[in-house]
Amino acid sequence: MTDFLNLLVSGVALGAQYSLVALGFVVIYRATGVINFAQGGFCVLGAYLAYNFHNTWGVPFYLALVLTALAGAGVGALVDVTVLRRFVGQPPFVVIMLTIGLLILIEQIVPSVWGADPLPLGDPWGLRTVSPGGVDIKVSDLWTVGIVAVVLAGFFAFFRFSRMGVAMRATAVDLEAAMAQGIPAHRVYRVSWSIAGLVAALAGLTLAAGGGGVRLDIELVALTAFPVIILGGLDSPGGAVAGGLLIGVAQVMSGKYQPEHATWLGQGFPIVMPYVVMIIVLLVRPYGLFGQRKVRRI
Amino acid sequence: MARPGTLLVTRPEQRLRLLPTNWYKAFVILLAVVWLTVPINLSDAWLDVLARCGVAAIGAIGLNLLTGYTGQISLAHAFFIAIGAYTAAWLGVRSDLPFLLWLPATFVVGALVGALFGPFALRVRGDYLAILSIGLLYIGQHIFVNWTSFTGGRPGTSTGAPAAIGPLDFADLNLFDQAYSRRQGLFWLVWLVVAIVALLARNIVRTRPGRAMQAVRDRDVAAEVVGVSNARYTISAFALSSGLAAVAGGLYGVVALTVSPADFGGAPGLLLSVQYVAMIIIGGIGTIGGAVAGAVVVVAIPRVIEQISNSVAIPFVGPGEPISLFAFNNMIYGALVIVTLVFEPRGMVAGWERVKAYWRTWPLAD
Amino acid sequence: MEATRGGDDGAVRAPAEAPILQVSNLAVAYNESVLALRAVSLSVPAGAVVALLGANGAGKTTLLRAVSGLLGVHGGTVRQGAITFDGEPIGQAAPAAIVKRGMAQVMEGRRIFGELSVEENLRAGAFTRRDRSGVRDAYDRVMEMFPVLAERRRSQAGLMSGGEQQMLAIGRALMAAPRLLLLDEPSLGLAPLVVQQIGEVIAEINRGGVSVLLVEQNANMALGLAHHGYVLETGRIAKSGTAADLRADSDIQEYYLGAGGGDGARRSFRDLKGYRRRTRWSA
Amino acid sequence: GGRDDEGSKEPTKKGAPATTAGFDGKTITLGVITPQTGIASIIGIPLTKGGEVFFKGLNAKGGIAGKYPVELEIRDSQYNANTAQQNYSDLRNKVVMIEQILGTDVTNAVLKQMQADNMVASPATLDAEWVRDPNLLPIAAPYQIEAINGLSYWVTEGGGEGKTLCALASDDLYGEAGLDGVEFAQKDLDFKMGKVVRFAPDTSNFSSQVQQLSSGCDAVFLAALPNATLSLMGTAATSKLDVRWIGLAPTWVGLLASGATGTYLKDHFWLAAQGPEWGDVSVPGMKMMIEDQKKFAPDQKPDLYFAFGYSQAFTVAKLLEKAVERGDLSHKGIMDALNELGTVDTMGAAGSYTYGPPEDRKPPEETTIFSVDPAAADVGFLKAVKTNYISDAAKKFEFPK
Amino acid sequence: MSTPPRKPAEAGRPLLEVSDVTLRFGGVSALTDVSFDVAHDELFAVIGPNGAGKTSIFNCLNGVYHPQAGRIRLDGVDIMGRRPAAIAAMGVARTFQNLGLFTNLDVVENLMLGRHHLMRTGYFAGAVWFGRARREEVAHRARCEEIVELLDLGPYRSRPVGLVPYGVQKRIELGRALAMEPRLLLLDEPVAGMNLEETEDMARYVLGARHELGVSMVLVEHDMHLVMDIADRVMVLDFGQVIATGTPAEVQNDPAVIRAYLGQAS
Ligand SMILES: Nc1ncnc2c1ncn2[C@@H]1O[C@H](COP(=O)(O)OP(=O)(O)OP(=O)(O)O)[C@@H](O)[C@H]1O
Ligand SMILES: Nc1ncnc2c1ncn2[C@@H]1O[C@H](COP(=O)(O)OP(=O)(O)OP(=O)(O)O)[C@@H](O)[C@H]1O
Ligand SMILES: [Mg+2]
Ligand SMILES: [Mg+2]
Repeated sequence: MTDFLNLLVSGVALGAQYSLVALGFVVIYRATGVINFAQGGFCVLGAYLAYNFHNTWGVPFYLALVLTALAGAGVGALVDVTVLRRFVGQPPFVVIMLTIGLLILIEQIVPSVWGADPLPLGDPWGLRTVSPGGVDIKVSDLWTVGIVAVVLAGFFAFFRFSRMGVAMRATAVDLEAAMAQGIPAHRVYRVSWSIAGLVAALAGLTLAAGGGGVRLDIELVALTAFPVIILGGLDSPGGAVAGGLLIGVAQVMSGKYQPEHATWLGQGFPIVMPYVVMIIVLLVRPYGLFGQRKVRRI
Repeated sequence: MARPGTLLVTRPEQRLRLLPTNWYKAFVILLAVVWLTVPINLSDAWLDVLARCGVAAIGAIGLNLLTGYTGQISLAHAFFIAIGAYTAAWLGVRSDLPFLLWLPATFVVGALVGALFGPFALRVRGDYLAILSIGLLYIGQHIFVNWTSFTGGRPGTSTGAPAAIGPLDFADLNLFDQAYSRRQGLFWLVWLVVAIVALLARNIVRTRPGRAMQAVRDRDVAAEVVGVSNARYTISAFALSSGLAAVAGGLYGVVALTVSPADFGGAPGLLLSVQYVAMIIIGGIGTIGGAVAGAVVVVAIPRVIEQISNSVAIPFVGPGEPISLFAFNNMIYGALVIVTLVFEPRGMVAGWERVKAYWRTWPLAD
Repeated sequence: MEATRGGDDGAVRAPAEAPILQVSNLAVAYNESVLALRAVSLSVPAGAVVALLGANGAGKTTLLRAVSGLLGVHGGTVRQGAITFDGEPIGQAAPAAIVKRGMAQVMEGRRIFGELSVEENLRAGAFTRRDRSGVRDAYDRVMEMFPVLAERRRSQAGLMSGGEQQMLAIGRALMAAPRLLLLDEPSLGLAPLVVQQIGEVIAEINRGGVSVLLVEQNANMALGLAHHGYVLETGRIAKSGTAADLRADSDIQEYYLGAGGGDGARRSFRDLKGYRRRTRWSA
Repeated sequence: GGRDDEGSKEPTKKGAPATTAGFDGKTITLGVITPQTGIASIIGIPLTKGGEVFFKGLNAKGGIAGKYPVELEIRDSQYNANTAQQNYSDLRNKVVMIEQILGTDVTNAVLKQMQADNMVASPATLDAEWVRDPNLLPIAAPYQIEAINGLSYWVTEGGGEGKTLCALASDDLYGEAGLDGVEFAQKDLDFKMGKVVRFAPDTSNFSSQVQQLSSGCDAVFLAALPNATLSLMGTAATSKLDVRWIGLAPTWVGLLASGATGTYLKDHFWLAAQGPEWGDVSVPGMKMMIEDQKKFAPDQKPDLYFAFGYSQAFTVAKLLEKAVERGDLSHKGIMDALNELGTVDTMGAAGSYTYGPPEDRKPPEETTIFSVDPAAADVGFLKAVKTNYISDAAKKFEFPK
Repeated sequence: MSTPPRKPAEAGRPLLEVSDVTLRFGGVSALTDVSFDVAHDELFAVIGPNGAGKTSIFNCLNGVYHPQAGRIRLDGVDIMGRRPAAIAAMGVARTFQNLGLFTNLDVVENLMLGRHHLMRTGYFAGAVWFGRARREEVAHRARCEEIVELLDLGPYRSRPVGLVPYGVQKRIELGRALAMEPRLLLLDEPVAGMNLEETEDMARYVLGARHELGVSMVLVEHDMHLVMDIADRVMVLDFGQVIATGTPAEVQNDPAVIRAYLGQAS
């Protein structure tokens, strides 16, 4: 039983990391209708920035956490101002390609600045655990879950109460009509890229914390987040979190139980598993668990 | 502004010419001459790059039929390329079928597998479909790794299938007492196939099935209402596109001699698929010529950058400098993608049209 | 429908002198090649309703795009001329900035946000406003004006019928509490009763001091509401004058109102077969 | 152009070798196909550096046979099979041989073409199946041997006798090679076999695997790559998994020694790898390397891959010397030289490898067992517990013909 | 002045029979027990307030919506549950209230798509070009050119239709529907956004098509002058229910219709 609970806890922790990455995708998608392939790059950049704040410049960790988030937002805004704003109104395809170009750039800039070797983040959480009722929970995971909760709450408040919330969605649906309502598309995009950058930086930091290390392959988590965002629904923050948790838990569970009970599924099945779950869910609900159906009326 | 030539059009047939003006005819003749002479004048290394460009061009034409013309976004192209490569290994290498049999058979197998995926596209749309198709890459990798009898598992399998058309063996070409290298021969072969595929694709898109695909892209419900079956054209576009991907895969096998899941599955597969998307976007979405041009650029540019940066000194770049030459090459590549899009978001073909329009209206343009 | 008010009707505020919108000598080209407007001048006096008539493709929508700063989205550019709003040039301003200064529009083709609910559409319309109570009042008024919308507050706007969407588009523009309202065929696809109602709404808004530039194919309604009118023909202003003048114009009657302008003399659509149109007034 | 300008002009017997692809009569050019960017560059960069440093040292002494300096043409494979093939096409007429190629998939991808070209390459991967490949010049003990030595050390000197061994291996050729070794060792050594867990190479969360190993294992054999090991050891340390880890060389990365993971590894981890402890100048091969490193790459931190690259270059130089001696630096000439090469002694750095005709080749059998010391930055946190250890079991291992 | 409305053809069964069609979306009843017939060669109009369900009827007729109950027959054949493409192939064409053109294609290509179901070229023949594909292209293009001529679309013929003015797009829609050579033509607000002159043009095209091709039509329109002038019979819907059916004159004077839809004007 504790085995199972332990697995569940690790699954939730993994899921929380996925969720955080996925939330970054969701903002951009909601505002621009674009899947941001550079999101993983932003995460990596966030992790390295955290390293700089804490290790190189000696900022206390929790302050570094805040600064990293802000710096992440700055990176998002910078990318928007330098490149993306030229693409307001271009078809999503082009912007997606652009984010791929950005990813290629970030992938090269990071090792050029920090080197290719993994670096220690030096977070106070480390491998510390708490063990309520015999279940080991990593402190860093608790923090990750906490950060996810805060970000999610922030998202809800933002989309519910801020004018920007509606403005973002309106912009994504019909840019021209949104501009005609006085919605400043440039600002909407800048805000959403900043938020995406902020969330990504936090995601990068949590991925590097807890002994993971600041390393280039943090970027790969973004790949795993693809099924997560689709599963929850591309435009749904709640869905991102639900999808993240679902996939996290399913992956950890299948890692343990598939080799024991379903060997016929072949070696390395847990890696494929998120995609299998995703495909099954999509066949039942083509817009994910919480995604909004595209309106099509004639 | 209408082109002066079109003013003289009097019968509908005249609008249907593939090469409406003498300029086009001259251009095609020029291409043929280039095709014939390039292998004589380029090094084997570049011929290899160009053969890969040609392989990519076939795949990109396929993807453009699906994405550019039918509006279905797929990132599973690498998967279908893999299907082609493995099928070619099976039919061409292990069963030793001749080129003129195994290549079309590869198309058929790819098309069948693609058609199986088509129904997913009817249910799941747009970006959701794109990511669903990534799932296919991972599941594909899983299959390729585990189904060892067909794929050779992780180490992969030999794919040097026969490349002879009748007495002409392009892998070992001897013509008029002159021997040509494998890479020369393969250049001729691959680009011959590119030309044929491009012509067939061009014909498809300008006739009934092609129009139907575009109708589905522009407005699927309306298409259905005017009598264009969404299901039929979406599925057949998938079949067509994956069939061509498979042909590309088969030829890739001939060029590469060996394939393994490391070429196509999971993350490398995603990278490859993304490259194909890059080809059609950078070349020009919804045009056959754009797909070919995009393929050449996307495949060859990294090599060109490599050659250039190897021979010029760049500040801050190189051994002992902050930026390694290799990182720099990739940065340039990324920057080129971005700059191209900034300059011409609709791709090279659109840029070309713009240049043409400029010259046509030249005395008037300001 | 019957024209209820004219320019000389006492019920409508007399337009003040200074134009709120002034378009002078405007030329617009699309894609650097198609000239859609050539030397168009037009002005909307503060507090006035100005009607803009014209055949399909005359350039009416283009003119509104130029005024609201949305030309760029369509690959259009202003080749020459100037546009001033409230005396200040707005030729280079961003659409959002223009709306913020007090201009709202009903766009051609409705362009409601299909995936948003009716309520969210209206909230988006009020984006530039900060006064919460004002927004709430405007919201209540729209709901009162179009009870259908109130019924379907939470449903996705894109699923509603064409006419319902048109009502939403109008409601959304009203949420911005503009000083100048641009209407691109507001009566499009609306039932006769609703068209009548829209006419009343426009008049009422105008009484509240809002200037209106009205593009309409329903010339009867448009000239009934307007003080001034312009007729656009292949990118040029072909005619202009007070609404009463225009209604009396024989060309206008022929092409927009139905021969004679009155009800009795209207040609039946059944008898068109042999009918030969008079040559156009413009070159 | 266009023709394969392969094939040297008239092999001059025993005289100066004729000019050929990659040899202009003065300088010998070698190719390198290795990840210089991307995630795998953690390995590729130091590996290449090691080779470069060796050749700088050699060139300072005049070069191969004292007269032919060596140049490296480095191509970035990005660890991608497709790119590597193009790298190879680019290099094949510019180089005498491939001095280093990294990655099993990458090597597989170009092997066919190399056969067609008679090209020789030295893979930086320790797969046993390559021992008998006529086109390849592997160095050091293959993974199987590393595994057998590691386990043998555990059983004979590490208190593992009669205990249960589990295994955690990445689901690829490398993992398979490791497990081959485990299987072989099991026949010869006194330990019980517990669970064998395999994981997909891109796994990033190891909680389920760690939990599977949490009962019934005294030791766990590990075949993973650095990024996986990082995640894995974090989880293992958090779960306080009390087992003895025995990892193959590629599991290691310096970051493992930092923080709480380091503390855990200090007590729980042995690394079975080739070569002596960094800076152990009592071993002549290491002494030579350290001297060159101080001279040509003073900033280089202790690094297993650097040392490997250095030894690899050392071996390649021996092959080239043989080829020069035979007077033929053509691709075919190098193949022939490889068949005649005989034993290359790396002076303790990576064992003695007997080359020659494929069927007679015999890899070295020595493996060094390292333990982790988080305080010992000067040796790259790896202390040799047993240097160049050869187990009896390893001697019995037969390589597939 | 106006010719008397044409009598619905007595002989034989009607072309279209709609009986007791009911359509619901969640809680919203879009149509409740709607029944009507359209005779061969008849021009049948459907009017009603916004949201009454007019477009929904069209959507049911060509298979876009699937009513929960009722029956729809075309020439005696039950077409309920068939796919839109199949119904189109049976000769039902339509124009869309919100425009359903293929925006990136030019005018002729749009019209050619109307002829899709009349052509046979498949992928293979298309790819080969010589033979059937070429023959069909030539023949059908010629027909489309006639329609271009008829509807005065010449000036726009090779522009992507997304860039032509709204009113012209409506004309292209009509053209595409005519290109389908339908038996039954469904027109959804064909003159919305047109001035009087253009409305007259459109009326001429519609009446001309009816005369020359003998198509039956169902017309949905808010322009009462047009409806009352050219329709043979009119059905009035309100909240998804039929509140009146009859000749224009009958309907125009029906108090329920005036209250729900027309108002005092007209
Ligand atoms: N995006 C565009 N690109 C190119 N040409 C355009 C574009 N939009 C409009 N045009 C052209 O500009 C001219 C004016 O079009 P506009 O839409 O302004 O007409 P309109 O008066 O609003 O017509 P309607 O009554 O049909 O709405 C037309 O000839 C049209 O083809
Ligand atoms: N797909 C749908 N989902 C939900 N509700 C729908 C859908 N289609 C139609 N409706 C509803 O059914 C009712 C009838 O709509 P319909 O479009 O048929 O009206 P209409 O008579 O054509 O109106 P208009 O004159 O405004 O075009 C409307 O209230 C509409 O909101
Ligand atoms: Mg307009
Ligand atoms: Mg309708």
